[in-house]
Amino acid sequence: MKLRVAAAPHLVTRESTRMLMLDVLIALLPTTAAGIYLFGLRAAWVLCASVVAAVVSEFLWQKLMKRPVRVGDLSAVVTGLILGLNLPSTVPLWIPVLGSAMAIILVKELFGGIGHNFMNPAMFARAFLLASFPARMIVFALPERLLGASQALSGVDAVASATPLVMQGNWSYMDLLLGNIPGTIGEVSKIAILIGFLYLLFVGTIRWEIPVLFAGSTALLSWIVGADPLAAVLSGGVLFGAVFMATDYATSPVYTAGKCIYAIGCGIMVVVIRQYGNYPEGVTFAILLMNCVTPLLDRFTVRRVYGTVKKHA
Amino acid sequence: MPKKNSMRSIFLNGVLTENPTFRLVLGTCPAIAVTTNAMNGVGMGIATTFVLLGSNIVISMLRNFIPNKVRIPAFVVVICTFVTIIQLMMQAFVPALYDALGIFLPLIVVNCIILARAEAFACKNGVLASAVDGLGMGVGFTLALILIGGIREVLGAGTFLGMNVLGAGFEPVLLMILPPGGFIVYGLALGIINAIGNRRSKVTAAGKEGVQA
Amino acid sequence: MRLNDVGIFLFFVNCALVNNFIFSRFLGNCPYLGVSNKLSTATGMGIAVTFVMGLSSLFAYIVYTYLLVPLELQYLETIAFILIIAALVQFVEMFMKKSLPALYSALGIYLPLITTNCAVLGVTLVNIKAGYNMIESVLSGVFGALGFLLAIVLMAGIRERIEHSDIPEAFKGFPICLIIAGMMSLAFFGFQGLVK
Amino acid sequence: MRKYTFGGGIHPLSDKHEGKAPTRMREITDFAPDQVTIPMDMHLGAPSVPIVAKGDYVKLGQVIATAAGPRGIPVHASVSGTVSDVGLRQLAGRVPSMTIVIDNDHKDDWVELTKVGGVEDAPKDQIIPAIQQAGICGLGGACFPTHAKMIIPEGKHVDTLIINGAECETFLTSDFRLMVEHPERIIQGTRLAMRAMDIDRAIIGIEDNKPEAIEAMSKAVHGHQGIEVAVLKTKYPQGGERYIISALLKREVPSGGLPLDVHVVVLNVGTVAAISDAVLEGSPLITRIVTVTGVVQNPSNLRVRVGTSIKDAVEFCGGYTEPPARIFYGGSMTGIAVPEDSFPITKANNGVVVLGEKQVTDYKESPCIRCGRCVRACPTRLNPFQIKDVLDNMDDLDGAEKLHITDCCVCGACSYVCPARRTLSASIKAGRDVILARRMAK
Repeated sequence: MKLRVAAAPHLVTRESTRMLMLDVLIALLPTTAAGIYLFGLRAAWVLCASVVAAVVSEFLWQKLMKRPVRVGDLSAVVTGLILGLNLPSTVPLWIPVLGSAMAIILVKELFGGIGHNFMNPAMFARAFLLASFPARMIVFALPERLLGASQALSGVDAVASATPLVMQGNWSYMDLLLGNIPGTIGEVSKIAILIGFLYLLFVGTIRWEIPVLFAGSTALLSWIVGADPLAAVLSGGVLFGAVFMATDYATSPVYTAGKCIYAIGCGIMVVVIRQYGNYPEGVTFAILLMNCVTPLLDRFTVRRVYGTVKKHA
Repeated sequence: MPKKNSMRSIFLNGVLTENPTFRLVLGTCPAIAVTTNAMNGVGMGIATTFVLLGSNIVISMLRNFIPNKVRIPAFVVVICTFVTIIQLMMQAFVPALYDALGIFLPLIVVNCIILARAEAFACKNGVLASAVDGLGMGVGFTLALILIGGIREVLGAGTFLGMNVLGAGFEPVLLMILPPGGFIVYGLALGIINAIGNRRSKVTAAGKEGVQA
Repeated sequence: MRLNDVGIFLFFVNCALVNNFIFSRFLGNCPYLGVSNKLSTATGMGIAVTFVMGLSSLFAYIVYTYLLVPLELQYLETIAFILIIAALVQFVEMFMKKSLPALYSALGIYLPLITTNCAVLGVTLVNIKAGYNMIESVLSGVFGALGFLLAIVLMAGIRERIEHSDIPEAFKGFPICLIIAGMMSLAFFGFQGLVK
Repeated sequence: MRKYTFGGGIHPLSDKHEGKAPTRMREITDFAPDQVTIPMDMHLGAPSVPIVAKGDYVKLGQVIATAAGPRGIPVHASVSGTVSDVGLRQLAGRVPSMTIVIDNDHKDDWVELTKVGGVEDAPKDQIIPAIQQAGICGLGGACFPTHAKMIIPEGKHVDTLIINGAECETFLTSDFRLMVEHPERIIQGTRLAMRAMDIDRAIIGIEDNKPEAIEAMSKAVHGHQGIEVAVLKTKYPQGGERYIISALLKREVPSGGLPLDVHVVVLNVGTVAAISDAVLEGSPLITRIVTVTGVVQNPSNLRVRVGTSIKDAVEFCGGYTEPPARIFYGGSMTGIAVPEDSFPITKANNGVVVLGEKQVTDYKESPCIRCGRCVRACPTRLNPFQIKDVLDNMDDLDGAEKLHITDCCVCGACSYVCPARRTLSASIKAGRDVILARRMAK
C-alpha cells in the first residue's frame, strides 16, 4: 500500500483557471455569434486574426523567454476574442494582429503573465489602436443583416457611419437592444451580452456588483446630465465593457467595497468622457483609468479581520 | 587623477558604460519630452552637451576656489549661465528648434546629469579630463535621444530626420509620437539594453571564471 | 486658459488631469520614477512637492513681475527662478524643522530632492509663458502638484502590487516603471478635451 | 425558522452531500479490536505519563497514564488485557509519541466505577474534577482538555454555553448519529456543564442539512429550561469555535483571545455526552464515535475503543474496495493524512476517510489569477492570496504578520476554492507556525 501524505484540504473544487476562462468564452458565444451574423464573414476574420495572434504571441514569448507555456489556460484566447469584439468589422486584419500582440506581450507577459497585469490587456490594446489609428478605429459598418423586424435602417446608407453615440436618437430601443446599429463587432447586440452576463452569474464566474453598478451609475449620471439613461446604457460599449472587461479578475479590485467604488468610478468616467471629452465613447478609457486606481482600492478597502479592531491603513 | 592616455576611457565611459540615459537613467524628462523626432533629439542633445562641456570646464577651473558649503548653489549658477547662453543663441539662430524644445531648454538647469557630473567629476578632476567627461556624457545623451527619437519618429511618422523611410504603404503608429509612446519606447529600449548588458556581463563573468579555472 | 473663463473646477481639471505634469508635460519624471516604490514615500513626496510648488509659483510671479520686468531682465528668469526655488526649499526646511517637527520628520527628506525636480522650475516657467496673474499662478502650481501627487500615488500603488511579479530581469526597475507610466498616460487620454 | 450563519465560508462537496451520504443513515456500531495502541499525547498540552509496564494486566477503564500537571488528563485502558509494549513510535505528530499497546482479552473486565451523582444532584464542585479524571478532551477534533476549558478564571464571566453540533466538515456523520441516537445524553451533559460553570443559557447549534438531528434534539430539550436548539445554515467552517460564536451570538472572539473573552464556552456534542457518562456513571473516556468512509466496503459509524488501528476499523467495515491512495483523520477540509493504516484512532479523531487514486487531488500550482475566491471564502476576512504571495516571494514574515497571518484558523477554505490549485492554506499554516514559534521564543 502506497499512501501519499499531503496537507489538507484533500479534495478541492473542480473549478480551474482553464474552466473559468472557458466559461467566459461560452458567455461570449452569443455575442460572437450575433456579431458575425450582423456584420458578416468579415467580422469572423477579424475575430480569428485577433485570437490567433494573441495565442501565438503568448506561445512565442513563453518559448523565447524559456517560461512554462501556459497557452492551455485559454486566457490568451479570451483576451484575443475580447479585443476582436472591441474592433469595428471594417479594420484591416493587421490591426487585430498588432493589437493582440501588444496586449499579450506588453501588458500581460512583460508584467509576469496571467494575473500579474495591472491593466486590462484588451482594453489597453483598444486604446492603443484608437490613439494610433483613429481613422481606422472609428469607422463602423452598419450591420449587413438585421436581427428582428426593424425599419430603422431603411433608407440609411449602409456603408459606414460614426458611432451610434454621435447619432443618438435615430435608433429605437429595440434596435439598440438587438444590435441593429453600427458599432464594434461585440458591443452592438445587448441581448447577446445580457445572455452572456446571466450565464456568468449563473456559473459564478463573476459577481454582480461591477456590471450592475457600472451600468447603473452610467444610467443615473446620464439622467442627471440630461441624457436618456436607457439609451446611454444600451448604446456604445457600456454593457459589453461592464460585463466582460471591467470584471477582469486581475485588473479589478478583490474586495466587494472596492468593486463597488471601481464600478461607480467607471460609470462616472464614461459619462464624463461622453459628455465633455474628446472621444465619442468613454468605456475604454474609463476602465483603463479605474484599472490604475485598482491597486489603491485594494489597499484601502481591506476588510476588518475577524476579531480585530479596524485600523487605518 | 586620471592619466592622459585614459582620456579615451573617460569619453567612452560617458558614451557607453555610464550612458546618462540608459545606464544612469538621469535626465529622463527631456528623453521623453523632446524625442518625438530624431531632429529634436539632436538639438536637445547638442544644447545639453554644450552646457555640460561649459559647466564642467568652468567648475573644474574654479574647483579650488569655491567653498565646499556653497558649492551646489555655485554650480547651479554656473550651469544656469550656460543654459541662458545656449537659450539666447538658439533663439537667435535656430528659432524653429528653439520653439520645438520649449521650456525643456531652460529646464536643462535641473537636468540631473549636469549637476551630477559637476558634483561627481568636475569638482574633483582637472580641466581637460572634465571637458572630456562633459563631452562624453553629452555625446552619450545625444546618441540616446537620437535613438529614442529615431524609433519614435520612424514608427510614429514613418520618417527619419524628416525623410520618408518606410514607404507610402506604412501606416504610422500615431501613439508613438504621443506621450505614451515616449514612455513605452524609452522603457522598452532601456529594458532591451539592460538585457544585452546583462548577457554581456554574464559572458565576461563566465570568461573570467574560465580563465581562473 | 484663464481662471475667470472656466471657473476653478475646470481650472483644476486642466492643471491636474488634462495637462498632468507627468503624463502630458513630462516634468518631474525623476522623483516620479525614483520615489514611487512605496506608497508612503510617494505620498510624502507628493505633498512636499505640492507645498513647494505653490510657494515657488507665488514668489516666482512676484520676482518676475516686480523685479525682472521693471529692470528688463526677463532673460534672467531661469537663473532667478532656480535661485528662488533653492532658497525657498532651504527656508521651508528650516522653518519646518523649527516649528513643525512632526511634518518635518515626515516630509523633510524629500525637500532637498525637490530643488532638482524639474516640475517645480517647470511650473514657474509655464506660468510666465501662459501669462497667469498671481492667483492663477499659485493655483496652477498647487493643482499641477496635486496632479503629480495623483500620478505618483497611483504609480506607487501599482508598483507595490507588481513587487512580487515575475517580470523579466532586464525590465525590473526603471524600464517597467516607464512602461507603466506609458500605459497610465494612455489611460489619461480619457481626460482629453474635458476643458476646451 | 431563523437560521444563523457567519460571513465568508464555502460549501465544500455540496454536489455530493458534503460526502456524508454513505454514512448518515448508518447507526452507530460497537467495535473492539484485538489490540489497541494508545498514544499519551492525544490531547493538547503536556503528554500523560505512563504508569504501567510491559506485561502488566490492565482492566477496562483502568488508569494507565496519569495527568501531567493540573491542565493534563489521565489515559485509561480502552480494553482489558495485557500491556504488550510501552514505547515511542512515530505517529501523525511532529515528534514520536509515547504509546501503550494493550492486547485485548475481549473480557471487558471493568474497573470499579464510582458515580458522582445525578444530573441535578451531582455536587457542583465535583463535576469538573470528574471530567478531568475521566480523561475527557474536546471530541470535535482539537482535543483540548475539557476541564481546563471549564475552569473559568477569576474575573471572567460566562453567560452562554454553546454546544457545537454543526459538524460542518465533509464526510463526517459521527456527531450527527450521536445527536439522532442519544439526544438525552447530550442534554444531560449540557445540563451538568451548565451547573458546573454556573451558566443559565445553552444553545445547541446544528446545521440545517441535519433535519433529523434538529428534530431529535428539539424533542429532547423540551422541558429543559435555558437550553435551546438553533439552526445554522450549512456552510463550512460553521463548526469552527470562533465562527459558531459569531453566527449564534454576533460576538467576535478577539484576535489572539479565547471564547471566554466574549463570555462564551463552546463544547462539542460528543464532549458533553462524554461528560454525562463521566458524571452519571463514572465511566472514563475509552470509546469514541468515528465515521469510517470513502473507498471502504460498508461505510459506517463505529463506536471504537480509543487506540483501535485504522486498519482494524476498516476491516471491520468490510475492507478497502480499491487500493487506498490517501487516508486521513477527520474530514477532507482539515483532515490529517497518515502514511500507513496501522495508525491508531485517538480521542481526537472523529472520522477516517479513505480515498482512492482517482479522488486524490494533487496540487499542480499555477499562477494566481486574482479571482478573489479565497478572499470571499476566508471566514476570518484575510487575503490568502496576498499572504501567500508575500511568503512565497520573500519569506517576508513581518509582511505576513501585518496581513494578520496569525489569525488564520487553517480551515482550508481558500485552498478548496482556488481554481489555480495554489496551496494557500498549507503555505499560510507553515508561515503562521514559524511566526508563532518566533513569538514564543521572544
